[in-house]
Amino acid sequence: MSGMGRRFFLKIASATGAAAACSPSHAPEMLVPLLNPPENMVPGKPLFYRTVCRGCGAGCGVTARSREGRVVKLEGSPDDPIGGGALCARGQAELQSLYAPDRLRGPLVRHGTELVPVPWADALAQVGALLGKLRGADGFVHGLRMLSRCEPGSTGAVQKAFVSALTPAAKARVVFEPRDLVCLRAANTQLFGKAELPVLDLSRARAVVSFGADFLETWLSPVEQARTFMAARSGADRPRLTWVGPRLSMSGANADDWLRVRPGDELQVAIELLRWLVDPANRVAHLAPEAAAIRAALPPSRMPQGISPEQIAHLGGELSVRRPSALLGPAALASGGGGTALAAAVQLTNFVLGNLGKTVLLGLSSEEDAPSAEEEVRGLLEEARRGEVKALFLHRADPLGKLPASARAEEALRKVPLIVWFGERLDATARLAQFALADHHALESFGDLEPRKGILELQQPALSPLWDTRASSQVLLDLAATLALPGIVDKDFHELSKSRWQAAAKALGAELDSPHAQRNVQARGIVVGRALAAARPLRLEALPWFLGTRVSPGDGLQLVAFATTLASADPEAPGWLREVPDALTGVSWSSWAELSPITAQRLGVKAGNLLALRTEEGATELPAVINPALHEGAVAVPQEAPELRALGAMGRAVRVERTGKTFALPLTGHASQEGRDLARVVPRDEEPKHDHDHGHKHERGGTLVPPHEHPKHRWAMSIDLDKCTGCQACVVACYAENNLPVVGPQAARDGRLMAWLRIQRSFESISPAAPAETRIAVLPSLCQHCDAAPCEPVCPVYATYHTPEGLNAQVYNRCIGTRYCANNCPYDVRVFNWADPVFVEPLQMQLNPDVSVRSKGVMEKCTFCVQRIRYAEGVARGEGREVRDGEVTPACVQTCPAQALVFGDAKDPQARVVSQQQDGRAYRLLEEVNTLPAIAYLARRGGGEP
Amino acid sequence: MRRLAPLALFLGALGCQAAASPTTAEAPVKFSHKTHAGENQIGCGVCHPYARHSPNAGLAPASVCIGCHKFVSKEKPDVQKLAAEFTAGRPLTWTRLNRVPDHVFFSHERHLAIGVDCKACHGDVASMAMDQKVHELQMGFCMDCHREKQATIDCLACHK
Amino acid sequence: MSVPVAVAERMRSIDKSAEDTQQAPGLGWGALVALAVACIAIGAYSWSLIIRFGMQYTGLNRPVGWGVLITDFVFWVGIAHSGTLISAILFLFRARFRTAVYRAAEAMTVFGVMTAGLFPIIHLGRPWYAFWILPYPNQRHLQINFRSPLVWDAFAISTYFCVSAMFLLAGLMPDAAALRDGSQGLRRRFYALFAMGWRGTAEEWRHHGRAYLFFAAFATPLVISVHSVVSWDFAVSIVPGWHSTLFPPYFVAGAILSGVSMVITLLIPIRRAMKLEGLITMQHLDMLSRLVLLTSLIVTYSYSTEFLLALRGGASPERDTLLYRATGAFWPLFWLMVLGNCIGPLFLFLKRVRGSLLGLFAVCALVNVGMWLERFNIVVSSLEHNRIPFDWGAYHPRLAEIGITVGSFGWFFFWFLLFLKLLPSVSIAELKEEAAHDHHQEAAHAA
Amino acid sequence: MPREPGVLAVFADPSAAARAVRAAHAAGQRDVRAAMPAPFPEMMEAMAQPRSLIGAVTLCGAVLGMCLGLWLTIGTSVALPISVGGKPIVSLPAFLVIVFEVTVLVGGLSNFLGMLIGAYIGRRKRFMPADPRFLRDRIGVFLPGTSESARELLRAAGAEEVRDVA
Repeated sequence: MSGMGRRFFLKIASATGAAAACSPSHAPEMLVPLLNPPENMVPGKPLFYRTVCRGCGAGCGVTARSREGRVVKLEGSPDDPIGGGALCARGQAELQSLYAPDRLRGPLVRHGTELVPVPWADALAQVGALLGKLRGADGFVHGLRMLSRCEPGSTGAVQKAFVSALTPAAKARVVFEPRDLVCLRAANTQLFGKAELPVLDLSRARAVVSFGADFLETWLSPVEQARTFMAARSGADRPRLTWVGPRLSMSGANADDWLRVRPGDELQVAIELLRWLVDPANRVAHLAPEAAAIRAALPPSRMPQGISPEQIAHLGGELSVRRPSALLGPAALASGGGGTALAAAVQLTNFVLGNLGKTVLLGLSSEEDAPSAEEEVRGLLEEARRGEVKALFLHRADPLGKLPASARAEEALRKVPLIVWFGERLDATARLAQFALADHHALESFGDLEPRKGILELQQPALSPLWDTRASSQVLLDLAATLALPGIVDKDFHELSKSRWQAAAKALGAELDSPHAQRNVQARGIVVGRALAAARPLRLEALPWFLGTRVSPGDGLQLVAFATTLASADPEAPGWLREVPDALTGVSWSSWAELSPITAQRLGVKAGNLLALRTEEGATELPAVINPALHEGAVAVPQEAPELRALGAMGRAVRVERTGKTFALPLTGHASQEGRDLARVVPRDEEPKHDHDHGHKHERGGTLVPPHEHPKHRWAMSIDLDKCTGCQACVVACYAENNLPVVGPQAARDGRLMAWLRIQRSFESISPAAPAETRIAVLPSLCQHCDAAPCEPVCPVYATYHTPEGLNAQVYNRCIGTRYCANNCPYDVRVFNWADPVFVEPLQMQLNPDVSVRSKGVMEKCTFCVQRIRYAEGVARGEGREVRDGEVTPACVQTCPAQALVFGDAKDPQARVVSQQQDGRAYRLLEEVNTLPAIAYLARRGGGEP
Repeated sequence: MRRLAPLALFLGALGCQAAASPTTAEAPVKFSHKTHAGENQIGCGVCHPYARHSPNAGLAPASVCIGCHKFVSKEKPDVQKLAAEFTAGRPLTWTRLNRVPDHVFFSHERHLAIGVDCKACHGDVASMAMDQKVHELQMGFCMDCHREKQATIDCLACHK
Repeated sequence: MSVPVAVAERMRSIDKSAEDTQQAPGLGWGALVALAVACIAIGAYSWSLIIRFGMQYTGLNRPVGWGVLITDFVFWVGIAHSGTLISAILFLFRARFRTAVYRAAEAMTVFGVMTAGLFPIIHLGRPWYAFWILPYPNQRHLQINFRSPLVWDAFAISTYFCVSAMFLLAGLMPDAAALRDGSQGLRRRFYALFAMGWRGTAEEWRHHGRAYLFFAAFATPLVISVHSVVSWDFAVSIVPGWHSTLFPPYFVAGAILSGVSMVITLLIPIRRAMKLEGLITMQHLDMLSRLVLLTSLIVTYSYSTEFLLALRGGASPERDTLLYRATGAFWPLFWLMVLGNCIGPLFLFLKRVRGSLLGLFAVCALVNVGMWLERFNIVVSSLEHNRIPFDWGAYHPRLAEIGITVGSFGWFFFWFLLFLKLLPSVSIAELKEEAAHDHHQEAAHAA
Repeated sequence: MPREPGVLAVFADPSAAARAVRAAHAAGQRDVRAAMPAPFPEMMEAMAQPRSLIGAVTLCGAVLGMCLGLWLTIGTSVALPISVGGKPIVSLPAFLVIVFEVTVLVGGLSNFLGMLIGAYIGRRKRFMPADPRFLRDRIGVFLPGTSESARELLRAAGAEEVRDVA
């Protein structure tokens, strides 16, 4: 990447930025050839780089598609066993954080109250000098601390070396992961003596019980879990999913049963379930020998409110026969004794049922850089408050912004004389720092990562840095050099990380002798070795410790903090995640508080009313949203909501009052499908068997004119509603691939979101009598590419028509914007450009050069990613062969973690999509209007019987 | 229908299909295709390296020019200017002569692959001392050829 | 020699009253024109906003792609329907009450179409490409889609405009000639323009008579076709609440209803302001009001059929949509429409109401409101509740749309006011013919 | 227009004028010309003119329009065959709407032009002295060729005034 300087990108950016698709620019264009052409970069052709996603801890492998030196799209790396080629919504959105307009463009230093730009040399010199001053005679900086996010790789290693070289104090470096599953770690420590998280293999699970763990969307390693679980689900013996908790998350929406309990009662359910299982009277076979001991330690029985012994027995019976199973929990933000106890109960049940080592694997989570316990973080702040912390290094850690207000982080941090902060975008904490040192984005930096045992991921830059940033580890190495720190020899972080990953790779049995072999590893970006789950003995002495803890939830409303797939509520999240509405509630661009219909009625609250929430920790105001899938004892707030900090952790008692004010909530999507049976469910027993006519039934539906020919291909798709989790990864992928503009909250309120593909959620069988019966159906809705498309004949200028390959084409530059097509589309999938799109510099660098940027006044819609079809066809033509099945994948299909979407050529009898469309569950949307769509939906199956 | 070409052109212009672009380009240095492609028989691919395997033809990087002009006709003032700019690390800026609107996805690769001659669209550059635009690269121009050669006239072939 | 003079007397008095309408305009007229121009300015500014910043200045959204602008379009096309109907069909039926009123009605038609024709352009996302909807040879080898009802519209509306305009001009020729010879200077040249060299010779009358007959013969099916085509904009689609074979007759009746009511609402003040009571008599108005009553009954029938068809036979999107139309967000508008189009006209059964200018005016004004609302309800409520409940949405007009609507009224009345002052708003020649006829009747009686 | 000599009579009453015309015809004067503010039925009757040929013109126009419409719709659809909504390239039912409109349009135009041209030729070919009154309240009857009998005849019919036109 020698020839490519920052200017080079900006140049190309400005060229692309000028892309006003539908009206050619009249000014004569200038051509600026490169001085030296960068090798292997061909303008107009994509380059692919392998690296790793740092969006969350899961560490999915990523393929970054780059055009003219700018990354335009992220996709999962097929070689990666974790992501398995898929990527979640947040992974997709990493791209927008790379091009975030408010990213730091260079280092800043405090000047009075301001943070002002400063050259790197000066910044380093000043930090060095200040550290020098703080250094005692022993060469140590007593009271130097470091707070960093989890860095299981070279970065972490450098930080540790740096800190330990500067201070003798143990635990001087604290790993700050506010979203970490602390309870699960704590429970594992108690029961099995190791602070670790399990790795799940749900493909073998025949029953899954989740105690509020949003495992298909946000919990632990969601992409992997969605894939494995849905793989199992599509099998003959469909595993049952039971959801235990006060609120259906999107994972809960996929459950077959819902044990609807008061917040906090999950623990009680877990204990009663455990009791039932270990009770000899129920004769559960093949239990762990410790069962008797556990039974002895169990507290006296107390049925949780609203749960009958029969339900427990039913669930217990199911688990006793459906082996192996997997019990998951608790939710991410469940903290305190209750959470840990629940986690322990869950793990204990897994142990008793022998799930450990089969579906719930211990001993695989990376031992490197495990997140510190909550106490350590609070301890650090306490030290600071006492003024014992002299210098604090922060690496992508924002205690001020992420910890509850009760932690009084600000007060503590203000006491610290020297704060050096590393990160990309100024956060709350950075605003208190003396030095804010701009770090590379993950896609700009080298590094290595061991997300779990047996897997080594290489972090490799997919483009050269956009701004004047530096890798934080490099900065630390430079500082070490200036301070002549003992024991730190490396000068260059790239070299260091290289030697480290090569060593690690060798350990994993990778073959690295020749440069060629090395290049192969780098090209794959990942090394997978063998790692076996460890069998862990149960520490019986731990039983009384947690079975003793009793939590009795109060009777009033309780706070439930839940994780959302997207981040509508997070003001720091990239535009895509804020704009795409939360699948369950339909809210975008705002945080909110959910009430059950019953509670809302009791308080006389309507959606959009501003509520005053008060806990013993503090108070805040949030707009109300009515959620039929919520227990009346709960008030649910998304964990990304900044307002949550004031209220404190989960399980707090909340007082809710109306403020009388209303808030214009950007809320989209009607709650019910009004009995129109769009998202269908087939009860398991009635499930029709494979019949090969069914797929074509609709084509026999009478048409006046003979169906037209598709000479070569007829592109088609199938969507399995039994697999779709509603995670919206496809939606964000579509935004990224097709240059969809982010239009903001007002447009959302006006109903003018630009999404081509939407997850249509509907609450079913809502009755105040039986709220536990509430079910959620999701229906991915995109252009159906009909054979007899109603939108086509009404266009006066042929701007939309049926291509020979069966696509419903939209020619933007021919469209004059009558909007008749949109009116006449029975599926409402056509999107109109109400205004010219705005891509704030440098976001326009993300635009896909293969897709027109649409101007105001034209209609647009899903194209089945025709540009990707053309690309695949081009590749095939180049190799002188036909396009293979599965070679063409629209962005949505490519990124679907659950692999619910299948795309292919309906004229190829071997194609997967054909067999899918002929499945017994296949049906077309709105068959009565006889539009002969190219998309077949596979009805969701009712739960299997135990 | 085509007999009404003047009217068509007028309305075409109204429809702003004709981007008002220059018909001859003033170059930063006096570059002559006549000398290079004509007299010295340098193939197009030498200076337009990507044409055969990419949608974009690409334009000679200064390094390529220098590659020859290190030795060839160093005395010419324009060559010296070029060398100066190159050593100063300043790229030359050329005026674009042939362009299609941003909503047109033309691929040099595809057209060269089926043996379309560069002349067909760019005219006989080998005989041009001063570059000039030979064809208004408008949709009609493409359509004529596509119809003639029975190539696809599916809109999505060029518009995405 | 008393008898012949009397005939001449009558003719002269007709000329006289016609010329009186052409006297220098008063202050009131000037004020009205100024008001109209102001409205046009408002409309123009509103449109400029939409052109510059896109449709975001309207209240439209997903799923409601059409709103007030299309409502206005259909409304004005409807207004444009009375003229040719009164003129052509009544001419074929030899209905004598037509004579006094048809000129004003025809003018209304022409200006109505001129107004309606603007809206399909205004509501485009990219109005500067509106001409793409016309078939013209272009270097891009592109054609237009003759299957699209919008293309049918373009053809129907422009045809209707041309034919109505020619019909109006044909009728104007003799009258303009008559006024031409009575005036001097600029005015004379202006009339000469419309007279097209008319001299009143038997030769000319010979051709004129035939031509006029054929115009009537053409215009009659045209009137029916134009609003049928407009109705197909909706009926050809598959939107619940639009997709109905009932629409063409339903819309034509509605158009005539709105058109005739508009004629009455305009004639009542005009005959007062221009002292035409002698020519446009109560009997004329009475006839027109019967027409209103008739068409209103047809419209009422259509409404009920529409609902009955949707309501019988179980749950269906159509049913939901129509129920929503009657009970949903816009229920007051729906019932106001029923009041205006169905209940109000029933009062015309009473001779007292038909006889009183005030009553007549009130009923017809209410019909005008009702007919606008009818189109609004059809366009908006159907789109708000389309087939996918997830997308059920709401539409609220924004200032720009209202501004453009106001502008359209300004535009219409601007031309109409000019017409009143510059051209005879009654058919002089035909009135003379009648005068002679009446006179001989009376003479016969006398004898 | 070529002035012709003749006798011009001015009538105030259509029936009187009609009487004059009939009398002239009876007297073997086939070529009678008249001008009047409105087409008074008895007058037009008395004139007994041949029926206008406009009908034929208009019919031709209409037929031409129909062909034009068919050519336009079918021709363009075949020239750029684009498949929309699974409908055939030549979807006649839809095209008929256009065909009808174009038929009426061209028919109407030819009708209008036919009338103008007819009237123009009428004025050109058959001289009739101009007089503003003939457009307002008087009927003029003109007999080409001056003869005493003609004057007599007109006076007898009840003309207000009779004068020779040289």
